[in-house]
Amino acid sequence: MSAPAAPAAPAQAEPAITAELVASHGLSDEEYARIEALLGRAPNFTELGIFSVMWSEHCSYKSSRIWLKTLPTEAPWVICGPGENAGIIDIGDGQAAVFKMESHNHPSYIEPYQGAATGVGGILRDIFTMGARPIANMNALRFGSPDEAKTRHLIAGVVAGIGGYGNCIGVPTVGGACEFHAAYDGNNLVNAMTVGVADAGRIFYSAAAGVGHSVVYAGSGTGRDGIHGATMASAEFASDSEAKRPTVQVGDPFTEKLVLEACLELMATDAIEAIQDMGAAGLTCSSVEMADKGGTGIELDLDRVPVRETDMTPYEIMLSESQERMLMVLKPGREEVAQRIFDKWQVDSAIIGRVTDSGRLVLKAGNAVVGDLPIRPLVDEAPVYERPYLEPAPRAPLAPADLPADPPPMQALARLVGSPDLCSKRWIWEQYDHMVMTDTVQRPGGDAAVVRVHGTDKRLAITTDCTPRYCVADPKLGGAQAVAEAWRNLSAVGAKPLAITDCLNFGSPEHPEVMGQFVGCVLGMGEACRALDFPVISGNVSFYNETNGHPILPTPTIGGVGLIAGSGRMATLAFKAADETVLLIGATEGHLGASLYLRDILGSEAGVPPPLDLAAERRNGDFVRGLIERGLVSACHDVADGGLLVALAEMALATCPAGEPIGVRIAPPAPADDAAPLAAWLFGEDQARYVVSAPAADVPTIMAAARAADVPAQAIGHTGGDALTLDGRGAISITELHRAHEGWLPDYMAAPI
Amino acid sequence: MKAAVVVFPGSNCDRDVRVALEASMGRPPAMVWHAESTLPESDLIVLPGGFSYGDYLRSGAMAAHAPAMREVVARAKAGVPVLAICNGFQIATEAGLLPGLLMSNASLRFVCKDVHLRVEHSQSLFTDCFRAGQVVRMPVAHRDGNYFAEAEVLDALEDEDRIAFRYCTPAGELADGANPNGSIRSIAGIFNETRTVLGMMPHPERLADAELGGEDGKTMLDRIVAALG
Amino acid sequence: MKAKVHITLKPGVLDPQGKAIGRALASLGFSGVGEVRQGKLIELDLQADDAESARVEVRAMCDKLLANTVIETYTIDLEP
Amino acid sequence: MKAKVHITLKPGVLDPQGKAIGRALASLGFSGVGEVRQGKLIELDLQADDAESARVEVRAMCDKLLANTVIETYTIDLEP
Ligand SMILES: Nc1ncnc2c1ncn2[C@@H]1O[C@H](COP(=O)(O)OP(=O)(O)O)[C@@H](O)[C@H]1O
Ligand SMILES: [Mg+2]
Repeated sequence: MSAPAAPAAPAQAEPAITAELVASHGLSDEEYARIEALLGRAPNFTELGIFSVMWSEHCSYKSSRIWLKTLPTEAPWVICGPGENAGIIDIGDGQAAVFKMESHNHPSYIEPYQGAATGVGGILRDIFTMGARPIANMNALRFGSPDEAKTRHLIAGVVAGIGGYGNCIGVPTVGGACEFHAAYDGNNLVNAMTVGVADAGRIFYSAAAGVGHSVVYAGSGTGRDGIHGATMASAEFASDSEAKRPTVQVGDPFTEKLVLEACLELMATDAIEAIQDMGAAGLTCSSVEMADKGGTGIELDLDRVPVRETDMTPYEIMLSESQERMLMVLKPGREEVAQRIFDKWQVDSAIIGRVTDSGRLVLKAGNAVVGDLPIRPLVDEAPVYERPYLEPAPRAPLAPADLPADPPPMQALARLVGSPDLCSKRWIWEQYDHMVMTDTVQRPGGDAAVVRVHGTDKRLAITTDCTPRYCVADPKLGGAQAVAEAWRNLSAVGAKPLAITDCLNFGSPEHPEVMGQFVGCVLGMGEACRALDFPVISGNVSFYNETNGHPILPTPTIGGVGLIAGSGRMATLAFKAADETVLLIGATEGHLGASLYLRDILGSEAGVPPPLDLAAERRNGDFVRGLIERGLVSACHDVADGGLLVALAEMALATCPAGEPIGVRIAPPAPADDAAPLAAWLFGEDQARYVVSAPAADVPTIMAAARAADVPAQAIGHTGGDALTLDGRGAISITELHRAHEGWLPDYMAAPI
Repeated sequence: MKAAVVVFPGSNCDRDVRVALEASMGRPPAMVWHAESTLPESDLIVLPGGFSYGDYLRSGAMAAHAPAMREVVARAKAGVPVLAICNGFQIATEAGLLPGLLMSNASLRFVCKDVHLRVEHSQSLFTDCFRAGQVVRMPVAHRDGNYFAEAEVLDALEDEDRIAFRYCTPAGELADGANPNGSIRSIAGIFNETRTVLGMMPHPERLADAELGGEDGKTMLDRIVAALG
Repeated sequence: MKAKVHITLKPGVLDPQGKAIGRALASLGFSGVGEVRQGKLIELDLQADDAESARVEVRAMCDKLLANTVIETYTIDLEP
Repeated sequence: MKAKVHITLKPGVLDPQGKAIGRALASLGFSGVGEVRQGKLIELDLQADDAESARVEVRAMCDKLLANTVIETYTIDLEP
């Protein structure tokens, strides 16, 4: 078969294809040679641009693909796993939950407000593209050291941007995470997750079918913004990255709200054959993926694409990352219905092409063909790299002798709850509308957010988790722990964990150490997902989070979703009454390695993270969920960062907003010869543990059930009083802890930016 | 009793208020698209919260010119009760139904949280479920909720008992720390001259369901519905 | 023709944005900054070709939509 | 001395507000309005008495705080 004739040169003069031009598109010599071989000729400028974005790390997953394939993606309740705009699970009664997480790290560093805002806009589109109404947003944030000059500016902008977009569109932002570490200086992370609900029988996919059917563009006009956003997300920052600034996009949440309502209304009419949002790499990626999935071709008339700037070239139109745009294939004869609905919502739309059977992407402008590429190679022949990787050398366990003397526990506790990582993030979530849609039944501040599935008595629990200090110490364990912690947080509110999405944030995959972290984390995640029946149904990889050779901590953020159905009972972490028994579920050996206490109080990041026993994890979590379902516990909280004492403090602190705080008194274990030091019992981060409170009368039932389930459980104290008291070791007032806990972030942000 | 909720491009609490009203009324209110130039027969008109036109230019400014608003203003003049919540309040001031306007929060940040409100005047369709001086709890969620009017206007509002709610501490005291947005004289809601139009920044529909953490909003909506038959 | 509309708050009207900017400037070490006021600048491309009718038109836009004359005043600059 | 800072979006940067205003004007019956862009106008009272140093100072304020130079540009007018 001979290659088709090369397309005509477009009206405007275009740069000649030179080695420099190829390199500036982020393509290696081998990659370019491969393109020429595939085409049987040299690409023109537009075609080169298209290859460069399709083959970028961001779109092609060329460094991560072979490893992502190892993750488990199936379960009986999974309707759609990775590969579509978002993953889908069955939540019963003919309903489905649709969710995904995305990173917008690089744009958020360059322009925090707009970068974060457009990140939210993008993930929302991924959800409603599938026919789901978005019902909750989450955001997982990591910033550099609070002492770094730029950190405050980044926090202010990112938080305002996430709120600015989500609040305007009217989807509640119900939770997230926000932590700090100097490794994120210059590379903050903004991971945004959206959960939507759809009719399981009315889900929309992206495979373009139906030769001759109209390809319709809807939404904002195309401008020159964001050109090469995808390649920017595929290159590490050099100190001159400020020069890349013009690629920033501005979000328009008002338009997105109209596009959202128009799309959902159109979807209800059965006019849509296939639909896809225009995200990274814009019109290129959306049209190529639609045609590839459908095994068809697409012909686009670029003169008909709505543009908002004059003299846009085919290259610019194809590569623009302007926001709030959708691409769809209509069923025959439905063009008018679509037009009417888009007009009602004041959304611009245009028929810009048609589906063909050629297997090619054909671009026309000014009556000439300006690009003509085979679809399959753009996707399937994208390079796949088996990057060399180095497993990190195992760390030495912490020897007790290495530890400096412990400060008094109450003093350490006050410092911990008022530290950047553990302090209340109220300053953030009060800037997010977390109540709109009036289904938020657990607001931010708990282990997982809980939202009702509108009009039913089912609820979805949602959490995001990751402990990067474990991931850097032991990637495999860290990856597994992130999954286990998400599972645990869902169990702690009484939800049955169903599936996860992820956002894998790492440095440059071209560095074997970083690649080793990536491989370890993914393998660990897979292991935990299998052990916990908690498959991965969507996700995203963000590499090149490093500046001048300093990578971020490996940060595989996990977004977990669970379901509360049946009994409908859920738990919250606030103590409910005085004189209840406080129980610790799970085994405690006292692991301080890589703990927050060690880092923030003793000043060391050494040691190995606590071991993870996935069978115990499952046993303990199932047990706790059972207690909640039976209505046996009045409060429940998992034990995580900061260990037992911090968990107890958080349960007492959560009582403050309601009025008089409820304190707690516990008895530390009697010192035995071989027992861990007290600090290890109080602050160690042993996994698979929960604290619950229950009326004394129910304790025998709980203990018996624990014995039957082979789950360690011990009564450690009682609720009551206005302090956290450690028998024989002092007490601290809850009001004082509250001040420390609530104070840090607002005080920090009050300083000039 | 019949109610109508006007929906503008960018409204996003229209469904919330519909759900809460339906719970009180036993049947759904009519949802009226902003482009309609006639309103159905209604005993109550609600302007819901959200971000009409993205809050671009000035919040409420563009929605105030919607065809449906001409009709709302005419009905309000004729005595039909209008409940304007959050963005609805902003629209009502821009449309001249209520005096003053809502500026950026003093913090310049969006704020979403439960606040305490002191009921300033209970002799109205909207507030007679409460006692004057009673403290109730409702959420706010806005970036432009900082009420402003000139001194003469404020004095007149006070003299005529047209201040419906003020932000306060749980104990009912006025304090800077209890004012979430810097509103002048801690104003959270005001009436028109006949107390048939109420504009308020807090969202009664968000605490109209025990599972959401409170029912002060339900008390209010139930009473309005009962009074209107 | 191009019209530039400057919209500013009337004197006496509280300006939270201006106040916040003033505070931020002071805390950044810019001393000697007195009052700060923030207004809007709206630029319009017009098809009108005579300045007089353009001005009338833009004034109408301001009164109807662009400015809230309860608290704002405006000035119009026309550029050919 | 008084400084007026005009802050506008760089050409090519999407202006959602301007777009919405343009549509609203059209639906209010103002025809013939082309592109609409919305910017900011910041007025500062300054203690400086020589224009040159005032300009340097205000430029620093713009770069540091008033303008977001990633997407905005500014011009400064000084009035005695
Ligand atoms: N960026 C954020 N946005 C909204 N909520 C947040 C954010 N960061 C933290 N939170 C909330 O603060 C609470 C504590 O967060 P975290 O310590 O990460 O919880 P956990 O340890 O249970 O995973 C959670 O309810 C979380 O949703
Ligand atoms: Mg937790």
